[in-house]
Amino acid sequence: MADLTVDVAGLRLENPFILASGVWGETGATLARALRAGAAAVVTKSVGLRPRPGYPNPTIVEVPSGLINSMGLPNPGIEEYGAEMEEALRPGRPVIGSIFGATAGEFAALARRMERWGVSALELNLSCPHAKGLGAQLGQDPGTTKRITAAVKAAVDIPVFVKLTPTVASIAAIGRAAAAGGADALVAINTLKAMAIDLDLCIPVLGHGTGGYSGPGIKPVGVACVYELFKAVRVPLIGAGGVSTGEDAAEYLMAGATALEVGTLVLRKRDRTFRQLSRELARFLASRGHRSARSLTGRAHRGD
Amino acid sequence: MADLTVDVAGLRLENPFILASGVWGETGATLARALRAGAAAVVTKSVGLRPRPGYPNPTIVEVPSGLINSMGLPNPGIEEYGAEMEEALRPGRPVIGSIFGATAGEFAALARRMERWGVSALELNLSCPHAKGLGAQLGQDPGTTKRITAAVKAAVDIPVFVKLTPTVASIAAIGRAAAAGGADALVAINTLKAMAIDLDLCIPVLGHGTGGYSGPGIKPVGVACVYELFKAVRVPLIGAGGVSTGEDAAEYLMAGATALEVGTLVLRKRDRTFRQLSRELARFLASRGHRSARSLTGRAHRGD
Amino acid sequence: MARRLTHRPRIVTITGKRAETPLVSTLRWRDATKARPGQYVMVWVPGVDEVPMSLCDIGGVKGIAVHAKGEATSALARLRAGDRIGIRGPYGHGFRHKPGKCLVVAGGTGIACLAPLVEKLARRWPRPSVVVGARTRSELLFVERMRRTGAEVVVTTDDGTAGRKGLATDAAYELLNRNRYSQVCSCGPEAMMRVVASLAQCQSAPVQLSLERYMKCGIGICDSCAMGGLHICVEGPVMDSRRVAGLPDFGAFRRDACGRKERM
Amino acid sequence: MARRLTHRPRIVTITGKRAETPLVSTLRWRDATKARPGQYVMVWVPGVDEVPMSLCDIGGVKGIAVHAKGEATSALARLRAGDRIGIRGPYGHGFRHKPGKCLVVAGGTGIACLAPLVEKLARRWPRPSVVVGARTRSELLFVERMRRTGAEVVVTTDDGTAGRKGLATDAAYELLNRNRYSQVCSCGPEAMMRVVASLAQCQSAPVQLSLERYMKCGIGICDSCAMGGLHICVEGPVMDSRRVAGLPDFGAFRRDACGRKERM
Ligand SMILES: Cc1cc2nc3c(=O)[nH]c(=O)nc-3n(C[C@H](O)[C@H](O)[C@H](O)COP(=O)(O)OP(=O)(O)OC[C@H]3O[C@@H](n4cnc5c(N)ncnc54)[C@H](O)[C@@H]3O)c2cc1C
Ligand SMILES: Cc1cc2nc3c(=O)[nH]c(=O)nc-3n(C[C@H](O)[C@H](O)[C@H](O)COP(=O)(O)OP(=O)(O)OC[C@H]3O[C@@H](n4cnc5c(N)ncnc54)[C@H](O)[C@@H]3O)c2cc1C
Ligand SMILES: Cc1cc2nc3c(=O)[nH]c(=O)nc-3n(C[C@H](O)[C@H](O)[C@H](O)COP(=O)(O)O)c2cc1C
Ligand SMILES: Cc1cc2nc3c(=O)[nH]c(=O)nc-3n(C[C@H](O)[C@H](O)[C@H](O)COP(=O)(O)O)c2cc1C
Ligand code: FES
Ligand code: FES
Repeated sequence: MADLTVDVAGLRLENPFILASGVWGETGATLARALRAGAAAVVTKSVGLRPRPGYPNPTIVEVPSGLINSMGLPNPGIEEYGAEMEEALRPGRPVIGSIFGATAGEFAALARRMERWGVSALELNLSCPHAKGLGAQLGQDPGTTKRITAAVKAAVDIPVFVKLTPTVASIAAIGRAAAAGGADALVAINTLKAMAIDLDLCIPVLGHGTGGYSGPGIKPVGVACVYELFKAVRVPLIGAGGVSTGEDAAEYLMAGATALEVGTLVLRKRDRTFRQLSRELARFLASRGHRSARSLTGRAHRGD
Repeated sequence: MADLTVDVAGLRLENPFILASGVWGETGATLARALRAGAAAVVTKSVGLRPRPGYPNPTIVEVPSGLINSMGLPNPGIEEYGAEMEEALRPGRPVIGSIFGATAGEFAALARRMERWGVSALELNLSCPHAKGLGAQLGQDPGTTKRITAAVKAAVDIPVFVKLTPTVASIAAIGRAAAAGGADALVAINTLKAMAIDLDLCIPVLGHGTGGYSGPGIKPVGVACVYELFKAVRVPLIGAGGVSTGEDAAEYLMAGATALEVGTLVLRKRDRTFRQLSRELARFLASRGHRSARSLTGRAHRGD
Repeated sequence: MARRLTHRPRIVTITGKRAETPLVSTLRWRDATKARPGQYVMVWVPGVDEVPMSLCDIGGVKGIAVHAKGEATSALARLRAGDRIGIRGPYGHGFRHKPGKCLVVAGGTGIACLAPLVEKLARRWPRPSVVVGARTRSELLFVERMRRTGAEVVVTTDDGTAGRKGLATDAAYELLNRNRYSQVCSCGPEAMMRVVASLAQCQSAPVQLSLERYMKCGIGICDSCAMGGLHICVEGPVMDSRRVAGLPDFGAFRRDACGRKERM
Repeated sequence: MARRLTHRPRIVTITGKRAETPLVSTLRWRDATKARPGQYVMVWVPGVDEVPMSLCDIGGVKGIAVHAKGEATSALARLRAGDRIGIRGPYGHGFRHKPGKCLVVAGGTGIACLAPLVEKLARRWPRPSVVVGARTRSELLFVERMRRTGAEVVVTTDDGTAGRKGLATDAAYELLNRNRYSQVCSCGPEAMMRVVASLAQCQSAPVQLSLERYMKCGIGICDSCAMGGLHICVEGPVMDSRRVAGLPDFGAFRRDACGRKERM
């Protein structure tokens, strides 16, 4: 059987599949459930300094090729999240702490707290497409990206991942800035800004108007981003966006990813998500004579 | 029967459906075919100063929710295109000339030529996602967008449309720049940068590597862009991206569009594309008691 | 023309509106979707909010019983026939009904999700027993509706203004002593359901409880309704009491829109 | 696991390769897709190009006859059994065959797309007539294969090194005078096909011609193969001669990769 283990910036993972931030991640018990269901690691919901209720419902709407969500970064605040982390850590697998803030100082403070709560790595949300002054609005600027990354790196000893938005002129430029700031890995992509309008009521379905588009429809964009980042930087990449089958995972790996984050698929597959992906990827590797998931990383660049 | 006529920057259209650039548009006879098949207007293939063969094949690959193309702006050059225009103009409906160049001067020269060939309006391609130093690489910068738009406006008397890329931090900022340059209408969106990798050969399918993603999978992104532009500028908007049914068209209209460009749908519907869209939109309008397509424009903003 | 998407609100027009109690009104609309007793829908009040509501009618006409307590429910209660709302669902697990005599214990608006179950059960023998409890006479909901089913209906009010004075659990205790039940179904405050579940243990009848938690997505991904790693929106709202009993939050904690835990 | 996409190359392994003439080799692969005589595929030579090729074998083993003339075709001709290529299609309209006697006129590699048709036609009565023309003996393709079908085969070479000296159209003229044909099918240089079409007019037999134009997408959207508003990739490559005759470019102009018109 093909070897599925991978290593991302020192994190040894049993398989390349990580639960993406914001799905199943508001409570520690659900994170633990994902780990027990075969996720090699999980990313917490993005957590900020203070409790935040998020945007008004509806916060989710289906489109033919995915979902649009405008959760609006609801979270209980970093202090309360400590209790969730206790539960999340119980299965003994890596938990990655996602954080968001408005300034480099906020990010550093959150990072220190998350480190104390026991996460194995941090993920900086510089990419949420619908929160004013947060997320993508920071991560669209190379200077800000570098500054925040450097501030967090200086504040903690654990690896720091930076999660990028595809809604920029050049994701390679942002990736280089994050790498220059000391990022240990880059995660691409967060959701694309999108919207759905109700045709009977003639108003946007989501309470917030626009939201973030995830699921199968964004995979071609995510693969291109990972491919471009692989050419631009020398840090490991975590692919995300529409991973729904082992073959999708293989495509991201070939583009340059070392591991994958998976979100929207959990809607359809629930607890089967991660074991099924591992099984499918293993079957893919075996059928094509590849010995390991690792060996696929960046394969599509061989001819460059 | 509901009134489908619309007016875009002085162009009176029998229905809101326009053939998008690059689909069926390399030759004048095919543009005429689209007009005879019910398109209210057509946009030519993007034409440059000199003949250009485009990128190596494969230049097109299907994905589950659309197509990725890397045609690479093939065109016979503006001089030869005059002969095509003669044929395109035969049905007597508006032909919109799409042009691309590397500098404001090139755009102005092309615009003058297109005007001489008899187009009713110009569309500036500041948005092709895969051509170096052209298209999106210009349209991602507000200053360049404004400068090129202004140069073309100064060169011609016909309306000037600017076609925008969604691959920017803020499409509203680019839209405002185009409007400040004098754009008479904005077209949103061009394709999203994307890619597909062959899982057997472990190489990108497209000869050029990355390409532009079109079709149903990009509609939620296009609708959000039109919605944001409607809030940002006071010029008419032409929606594009994944329009496949009359309901899709209605959604774009409600978001703020006055007319629609349609590309990828032509793959499946051929000559039926435009009449079917008109029929479906008319049926939608009638079923919801709307009197005209026009009356839908911007409806989703009423509650703002 | 386009394919119907499961997780997208479909717009329906309210065909009927009735004030059932000073605080509770029912809204009804035509809707051919299949539903089981105990399932809920996400109700979009345009421009206001989208909130979970149990279906109190599950046939070709669907209905909800709205207890106006905040912005969304008050907006819902202000709607009239002809107004439009958006509906996603029915979602979640409803009540499974097995052959045999059933005890139904409802507290407050809890009767809303139990009413369709009683109507279903009462069509066959043996007739079910139904406890309808409320704080006071004016808050009693669906008592006539329950009587019409032919079920044995026991009404309780905390203040004795109607039926028996006392708690619904008191009546449940007596019924459990008097009859043999092959299952117990309950919906109401968690403190009440906790008692119902422990009372029923002596008869070793399986107990199904309908839970309420803060819901956003309704489809098991946002985690806002999570209790001990289970999503009430998908794995509930109706759950077996043995499963519920293992959840430390049951009867003790709930979460707010931020995901903060708060004492009930 | 994922659904097969129609317009995405599927990777096949070449199972057989044969040099048919000094310039033409055939490549074969196993492929269960349904195909009709006259259809073509888009052949992806990884790292090089993707080019249209008529199918010269349309059964469970598919084949193409490659005339090496440029980068892509030379790369194809260098491939060997075991090598992999990508295939999209079969695409386009093939030959419709009606009952009755058929005249088939092939010039050069044009016989590649006609061979499967002849094999199909020869299985029933009346036997078809086939003209196989080439400039010289060494460039003659599939003559033996055509003879084996039982069809009446007439070979012509421009220089008389094999068969009749002269043009394929000369032989076609004689056959048309000698026999009554209910249809004529032809593939080869457009100048030749133009003559075939006008010769056949006297018999008022419908004529089907297989055209070649510069193709990129193969699916009727990029417009690079357009002729008078028709897409040869979709509405062709096989078309009725009456339709073709109306196209001003036929036999006169073609377009290059830029879409520039050039004299043939
Ligand atoms: C499965 C389920 C079925 C329900 N069935 C009914 C019913 O049949 N009839 C009925 O009147 N009520 C029902 N509710 C409760 C109803 O959803 C809330 O009362 C309503 O959402 C309150 O919204 P508001 O804006 O009016 O009040 P707010 O002022 O916003 O809040 C009032 C209280 O309602 C709770 N609440 C607010 N929003 C939500 C939400 N999105 N999800 C859950 N709780 C929320 C809050 O915790 C708060 O304590 C049900 C809830 C669930 C989870
Ligand atoms: C429907 C159809 C069926 C064909 N069937 C066969 C066949 O069975 N056997 C065979 O050997 N050839 C066939 N061809 C022609 C073949 O596609 C071209 O010879 C080939 O593409 C040349 O590529 P190259 O790189 O080798 O040559 P290049 O050096 O690139 O060009 C040589 C010539 O081929 C033409 N050509 C180049 N690329 C294309 C293209 N993408 N589409 C069409 N023409 C092109 C050019 O106009 C040029 O004149 C067919 C073409 C079409 C349209
Ligand atoms: C409901 C929902 C909530 C999300 N919340 C967050 C979040 O809090 N922080 C974040 O970085 N990404 C968030 N995301 C984005 C995902 O982590 C992921 O990047 C994206 O959904 C693409 O992956 P997918 O297509 O597998 O879902 C959220 C996605 C969804 C669907
Ligand atoms: C094959 C193809 C070629 C295209 N070429 C051009 C082009 O030359 N210029 C341009 O502005 N847009 C071009 N586009 C983009 C379309 O005009 C349109 O903006 C995009 O495809 C989104 O619309 P759709 O989803 O309806 O196809 C092309 C699209 C396709 C599919
Ligand atoms: S409401 Fe989102 S997971 Fe239950
Ligand atoms: S090859 Fe693209 S339209 Fe025919």
